[in-house]
Amino acid sequence: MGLKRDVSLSTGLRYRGPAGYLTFILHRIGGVGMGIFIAMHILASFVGGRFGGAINGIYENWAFQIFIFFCVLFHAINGLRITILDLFPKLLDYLPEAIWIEWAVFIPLFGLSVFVILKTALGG
Amino acid sequence: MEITVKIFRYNPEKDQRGNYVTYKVEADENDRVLDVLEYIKGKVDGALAFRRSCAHGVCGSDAVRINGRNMLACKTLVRDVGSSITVEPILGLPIKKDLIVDMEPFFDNYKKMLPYFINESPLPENGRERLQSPEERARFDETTKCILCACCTTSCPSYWASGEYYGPAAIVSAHRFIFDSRDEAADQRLQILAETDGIARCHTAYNCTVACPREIKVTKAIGEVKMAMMTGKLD
Amino acid sequence: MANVHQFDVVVVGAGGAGLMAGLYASRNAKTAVISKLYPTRSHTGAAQGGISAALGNYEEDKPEWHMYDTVKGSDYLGDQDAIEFMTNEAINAVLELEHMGLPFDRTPDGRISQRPFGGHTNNETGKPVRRAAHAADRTGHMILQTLYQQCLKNKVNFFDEYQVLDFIMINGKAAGVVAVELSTGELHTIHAKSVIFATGGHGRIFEVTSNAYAYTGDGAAILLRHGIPLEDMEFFQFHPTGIYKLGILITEGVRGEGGILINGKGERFMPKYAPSVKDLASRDVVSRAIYTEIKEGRGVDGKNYVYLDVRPESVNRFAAMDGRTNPDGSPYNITGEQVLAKLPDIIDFCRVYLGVDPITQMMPIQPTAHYTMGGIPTNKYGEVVVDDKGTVVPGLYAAGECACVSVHGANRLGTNSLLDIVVFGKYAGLRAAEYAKQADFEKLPADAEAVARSAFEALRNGSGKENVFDISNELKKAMFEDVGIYRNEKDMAAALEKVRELQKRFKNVGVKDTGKIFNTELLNAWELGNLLEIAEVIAMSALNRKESRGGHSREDYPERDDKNWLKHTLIAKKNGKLEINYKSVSITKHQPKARVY
Amino acid sequence: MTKKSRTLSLKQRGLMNFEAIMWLFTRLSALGMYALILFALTGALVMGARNNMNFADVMRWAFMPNVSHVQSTDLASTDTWATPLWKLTASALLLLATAHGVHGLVVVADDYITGERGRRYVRLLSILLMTAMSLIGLWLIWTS
Ligand SMILES: Cc1cc2nc3c(=O)[nH]c(=O)nc-3n(C[C@H](O)[C@H](O)[C@H](O)COP(=O)(O)OP(=O)(O)OC[C@H]3O[C@@H](n4cnc5c(N)ncnc54)[C@H](O)[C@@H]3O)c2cc1C
Ligand code: HEM
Ligand code: SF4
Ligand code: F3S
Ligand code: FES
Repeated sequence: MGLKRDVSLSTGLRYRGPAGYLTFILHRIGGVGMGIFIAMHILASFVGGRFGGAINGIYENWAFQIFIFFCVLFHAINGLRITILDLFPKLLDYLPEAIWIEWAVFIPLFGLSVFVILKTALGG
Repeated sequence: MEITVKIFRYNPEKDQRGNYVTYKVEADENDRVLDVLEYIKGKVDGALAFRRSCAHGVCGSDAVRINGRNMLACKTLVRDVGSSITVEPILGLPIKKDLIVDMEPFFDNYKKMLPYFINESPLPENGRERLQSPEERARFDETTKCILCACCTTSCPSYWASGEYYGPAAIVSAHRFIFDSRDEAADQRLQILAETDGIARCHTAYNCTVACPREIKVTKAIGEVKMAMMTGKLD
Repeated sequence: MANVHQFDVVVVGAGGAGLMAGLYASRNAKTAVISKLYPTRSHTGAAQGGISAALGNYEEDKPEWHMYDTVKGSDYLGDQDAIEFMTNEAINAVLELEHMGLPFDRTPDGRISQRPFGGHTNNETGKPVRRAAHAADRTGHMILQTLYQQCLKNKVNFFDEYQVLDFIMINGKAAGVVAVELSTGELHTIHAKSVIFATGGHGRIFEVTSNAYAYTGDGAAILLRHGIPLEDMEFFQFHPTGIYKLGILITEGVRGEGGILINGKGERFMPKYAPSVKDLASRDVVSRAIYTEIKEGRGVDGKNYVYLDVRPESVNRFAAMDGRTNPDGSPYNITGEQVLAKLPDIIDFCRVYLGVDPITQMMPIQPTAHYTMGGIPTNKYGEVVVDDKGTVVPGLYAAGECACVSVHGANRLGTNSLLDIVVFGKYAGLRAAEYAKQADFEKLPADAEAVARSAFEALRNGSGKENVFDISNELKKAMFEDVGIYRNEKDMAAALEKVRELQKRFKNVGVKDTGKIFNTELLNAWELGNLLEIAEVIAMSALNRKESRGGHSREDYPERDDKNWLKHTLIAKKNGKLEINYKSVSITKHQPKARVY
Repeated sequence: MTKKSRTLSLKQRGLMNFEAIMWLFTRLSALGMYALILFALTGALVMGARNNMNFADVMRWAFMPNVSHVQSTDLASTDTWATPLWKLTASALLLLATAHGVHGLVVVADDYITGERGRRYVRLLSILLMTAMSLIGLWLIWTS
């Protein structure tokens, strides 16, 4: 008897943590997203022809570009933060600050890129 | 002042699933949340079940989620959380009744760490204490404070994702022995932590450090164990 | 009876005493340790200051001095044979803990660090001596953790979150216990040859207390119901420095590190009451001093509290006035960081519960109900002794705060309790295993669980008008006010009356939760029953003792009376009525004399 | 009191376990990829990308310095972009990324597949996936 162990994504996201959970989830989405993208891309280029072209067509789409750029940029910036803190545990005391810095770097960069992508996509 | 307390209720003998019940009670801003729970249990609904013992944050019985964050009910004052309080069981362990969760999986993980002093070398000949300098002693002071309350482990997203992960509390216990200059089994503990459900599952989410009521720098302790694994240095 | 388990030795309680007993018993016999809390949550974990032993790591010290201090601290009521045994064992006990890995603080040359504590002195100079071995201000926590860890290492069998409800006694011998598994509500019979009680104290009888919710005197009450007497129950220690209103303990270690008590007028008052050791006098003396200050209108803002000051400026100023020095002879001087390093938990408590930072502000404190000197009478091997002749109950043992050896007599010295639990826990464990080796299992009666079951049924079926919470609050208030630090005939008689009235009302208590799984309401009600029973015992014993001694101070009999009262109280329940008897005090080396600090 | 230093050998410290090695590899490969990406980026700028390519093209090249990624740009000639140096850089990046990425997927899978056997299959599958992707990727790089 009793309720089984169960932590849904939404329950987890409701937890008031210091943003570590959010970065963990986004890092994961970014990593998996990139993995799938690269696999798709390699496969498409390998098969070539109409089928390959169709797949490559998906990521010419601006929405997909924004998504994949998000994956790449976030995963890269967050990954650098993780790597640095992991290799110098003393810095772990400043992890919340590191996450703030990370967002401060990420948001303008990503915003700018989205702007560029949209401008190109909308034919500007 | 009057405060509103929303509590997760679940009676295994009646309910299929839990629900939230809201109570309005009088409380002083210097009351502990535990005092509020005691009052509700005493005067409103005796069936309300939660664990507690020491009432001042040293036994680790009453880890609960208050307003969405793991805390000890006895170490949280009403003035710190405001007049509208939500109390829920900690996440990631099966719920037995109301705020009581099954602690067995948590203690099982703890026990995997060989959480006891191991030194098979002969004792000093004069029968006195093994010597240890104040600096060597200070090296692991932080992690000796752990009261096994589970606030950290049940706040860890990696533990939410997989209950197989040994969890921060277990690693904190391992840290306490790995860096004790008198202990001789650091290698065994590091081997265990190098397993699939071991230390690599920590993604430095930091929830554990924020949740720890003993203010142990849990993430840092885990980081130090990771570095010990990488470099072999135990000082 | 579905759930019957068989062990040679069963230990009830997993605090320091229970774990030590379990550890030693399990080396020679099949042993189980039962605890209503997870072992690491036992109240031993709350102990802060230290564990005493004449290690002499900083300065000269001897077990004989330790013995004399303890005898004097006990106001000559302690049994000197047992005290001598304990203080001689102390050094090895502490070293053994170190060998088990306990992380004591260290001296610069790597040995176990020690600090001064109330009542512990160099017998030649009369000055405080550093005798309390410590691990920051969480010595008890480290003892509890270390012992639990060693038990895990030695694969001791644990029954965690099982609450013992009854003791099984057959033909005058111990035969086991009955316990309820909290997570299922099932009753279990644990059939054993030896039973060791180590259930801790009963401070929850008082309103302001440093004790845990779990301190409800279960062990003592269960044995009382089986006709086993309780010893010296009138002696309850009030610790001088509890956090105002909450009762959370501020360790004596604060004064050991140089903290001083200040009254509402800003004066240091302890030199008036204990000219030689001042703030480090023994606990009963300091508690009474604070109480007197408050009564004479020198509390802070006319309220019932005073200040404890550990701000470095004050500490250094008063240390200079007292001529206090470091071990190397240089003047004593501390900084804010050192205070923080030595007393981190205390500082944390003050910040969390009071919003006060002890490094820059003074802490408001008041005496708090702290320690049970009395309890289940035992000899120095933990065997339960029922009369003055030394008759033991075969197979029954007790150790720790629930037992009365008696090494603490009328007043316990700080740090002697942690020593008590490791020394007597160990011997109780050894003896119990030894006894089990040569004894046979008694045959269990047909329904061993009957008493426990009917106690639960009675509570479940009570008429339901009375409320557990209210009765328990009324009890605590009455006991704290009328059987507290200062006592007199009239107040205590009123309290006894009140307790009996509450006992009657308790019969009609209502338990609404009818479930089995974690029915904490039912268990709390059962525990209240124990508290009520113990409260009556305390009030009766206290009314009966017409003198002042140690923790028992009567306004109507302010003097110690060695002629009539140098004896232990034994109080037992016969046919539902309490009966008082006496037991003589063992006096070997130190004849009673006036007790001045 | 003298302090004695304690150091554990490679085997003793658990570093020979798969998980520990991969933990370290994940960080080192992350740093490695950063270095290669920065190298490719500087290379592109040196080779005059500022005038002839837009932001997206530069990014594409930086993350995978393969000549096929710049063929659709306004570059006059792609000869300097197709030297063995870039092919080697691209190959290194590809190998690091697939190893890093596939192991990342294993880490994610381990959260949900906790049985002994299930985990063995995941690892087997991941090795196959990794080799296949690496081989195809290499083939693409060296034939374009
Ligand atoms: C705040 C504080 C500070 C202190 N500081 C010091 C100090 O500095 N130095 C010193 O020497 N002493 C100190 N003491 C006193 C000392 O800590 C205690 O007296 C001692 O730890 C008691 O140990 P114990 O093993 O007898 O009981 P506990 O550790 O309390 O253990 C009792 C055990 O019994 C179990 N139990 C109880 N009832 C039942 C039941 N019905 N069924 C099953 N199990 C049951 C509980 O679960 C628990 O495991 C302090 C006490 C307090 C409260
Ligand atoms: C600059 C490039 C990159 C950096 C700095 C980087 C960094 C990291 C780091 C540090 C981790 C470990 C995270 C942790 O254990 O907490 C990680 C995990 C991961 N990476 Fe990368 N990475 C990069 C590129 C890639 C690429 C190209 C892919 C895909 C092919 C990828 C896929 C993954 C995946 C799937 C994970 C596992 C995520 C998880 O455990 O939740 N990464 N990365
Ligand atoms: S590390 Fe902190 S949060 Fe975790 S169990 Fe120990 S005391 Fe609790
Ligand atoms: S929250 Fe979890 S992921 Fe690591 S830093 Fe703490 S253990
Ligand atoms: S009741 Fe002990 S930690 Fe809260």
